[in-house]
Amino acid sequence: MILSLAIHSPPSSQASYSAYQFAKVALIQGHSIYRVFFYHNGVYHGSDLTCSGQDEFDLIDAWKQLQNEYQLDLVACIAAGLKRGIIDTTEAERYEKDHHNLGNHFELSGLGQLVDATVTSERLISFGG
Amino acid sequence: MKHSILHTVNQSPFSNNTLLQCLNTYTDGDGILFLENGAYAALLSQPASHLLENKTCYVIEVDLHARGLLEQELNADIQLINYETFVQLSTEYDVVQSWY
Amino acid sequence: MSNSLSSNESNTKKSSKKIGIVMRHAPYGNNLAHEALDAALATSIYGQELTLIFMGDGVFQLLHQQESKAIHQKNLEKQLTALEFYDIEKVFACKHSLDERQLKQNNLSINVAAIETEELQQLLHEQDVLLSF
Amino acid sequence: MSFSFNDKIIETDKEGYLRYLDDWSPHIAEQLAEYENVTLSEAHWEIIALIREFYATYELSPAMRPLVKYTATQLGKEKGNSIYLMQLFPNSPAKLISKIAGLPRPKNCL
Repeated sequence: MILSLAIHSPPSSQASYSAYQFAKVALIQGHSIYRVFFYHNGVYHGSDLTCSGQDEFDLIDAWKQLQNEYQLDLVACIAAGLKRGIIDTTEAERYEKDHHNLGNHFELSGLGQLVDATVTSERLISFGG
Repeated sequence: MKHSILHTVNQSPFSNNTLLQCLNTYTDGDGILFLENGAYAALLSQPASHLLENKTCYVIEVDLHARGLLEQELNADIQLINYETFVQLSTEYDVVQSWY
Repeated sequence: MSNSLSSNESNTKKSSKKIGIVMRHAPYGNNLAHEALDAALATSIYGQELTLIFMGDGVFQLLHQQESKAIHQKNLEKQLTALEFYDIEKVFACKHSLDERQLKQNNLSINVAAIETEELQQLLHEQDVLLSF
Repeated sequence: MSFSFNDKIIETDKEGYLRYLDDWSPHIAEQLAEYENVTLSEAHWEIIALIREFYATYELSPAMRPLVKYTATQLGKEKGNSIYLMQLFPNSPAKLISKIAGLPRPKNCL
């Protein structure tokens, strides 16, 4: 089945861990994931600057690996990202910022991508909190 | 056309009425899946416990376990499941609504 | 903006899904309500059939006389009154949630249909997909 | 970028949107329009006033569809259509009008 996820929670929330587990298990079961859309505080997943303790689960890294393996489309909402300091080189230039932090595994795009995922997928599952 | 809904609830029923809102929209054929802090809903002592009777309910077992709840008195009507079953359920029900 | 869906495209294909957006959180404490509205506006701009459902503390978003300038936030009430220009006409509120909070129709800024629990159940179960906020 | 007007420095971002919305005045609008190769006629001003009114009322920079619909309700169908707006403000009318009318840059999302 074609699935998409909308993640509204930050990486520090267990809801984000649940979302990751859901995605991983779904892929292993042979479902396809059309897109994972990070919105609201979910956009914090896009920061390449998070550091987990050596003895802690690294959720961002786990998403990266999952993306490598399955070529996932990980999209963070551009407006929600800008508001929270998650920006790529293009936006850094546009807003004249000296730094940018979006990880390579992510893409910033508009809410049209969420609408598209909603319409294209057979199931859309939201994770928030 | 009536669809079946898998409701996911990740809030403790002791701290707010998220579960009650969910129950208000539940109809026959739906399912409720408790996860994260929603796992506390599996306790027999939770205020809405009696409202889960005759409803199809699931809880993520590792979330119960993590919170030390497996040794507590649990609502026997709630099925303990893993993430595999979570994924499977979300494809079996027509729509997923997340209560957070 | 790089995207695979232009508004023209969406009008011609993939247009048959009933999308429900469920708003359950009070405004201003965080910006979930504002961002949920943005998602609703986008859904409509891309030509999708949309139903907005306010319930729980989400019905507080509908209150009139919001004056958010003093806390330096955009006024959600004003934004909601623009829904008609975004062709969003199916707007519902859970009557039980309104009653619980002792809110009356004339306390609300926009014209919503307050629906009883049974209708609410029916409405939710009619949607092909639900976006949960 | 910046330009000076009446001894005041007016700053814009790289895409020509006003950095400080309070700087806006009709004279500034003329300058902004000139940068976009648009010469403002009365027909342009009518739409500029309209979009500023929309923003004041709804605190949203409208995308094309709501802008067309709002124009139609306020000025009638003859003007409330995308062809009319495109003729006045070519290519991407909603963005261009927002820029000249001193509204915030429309969210990239919409």
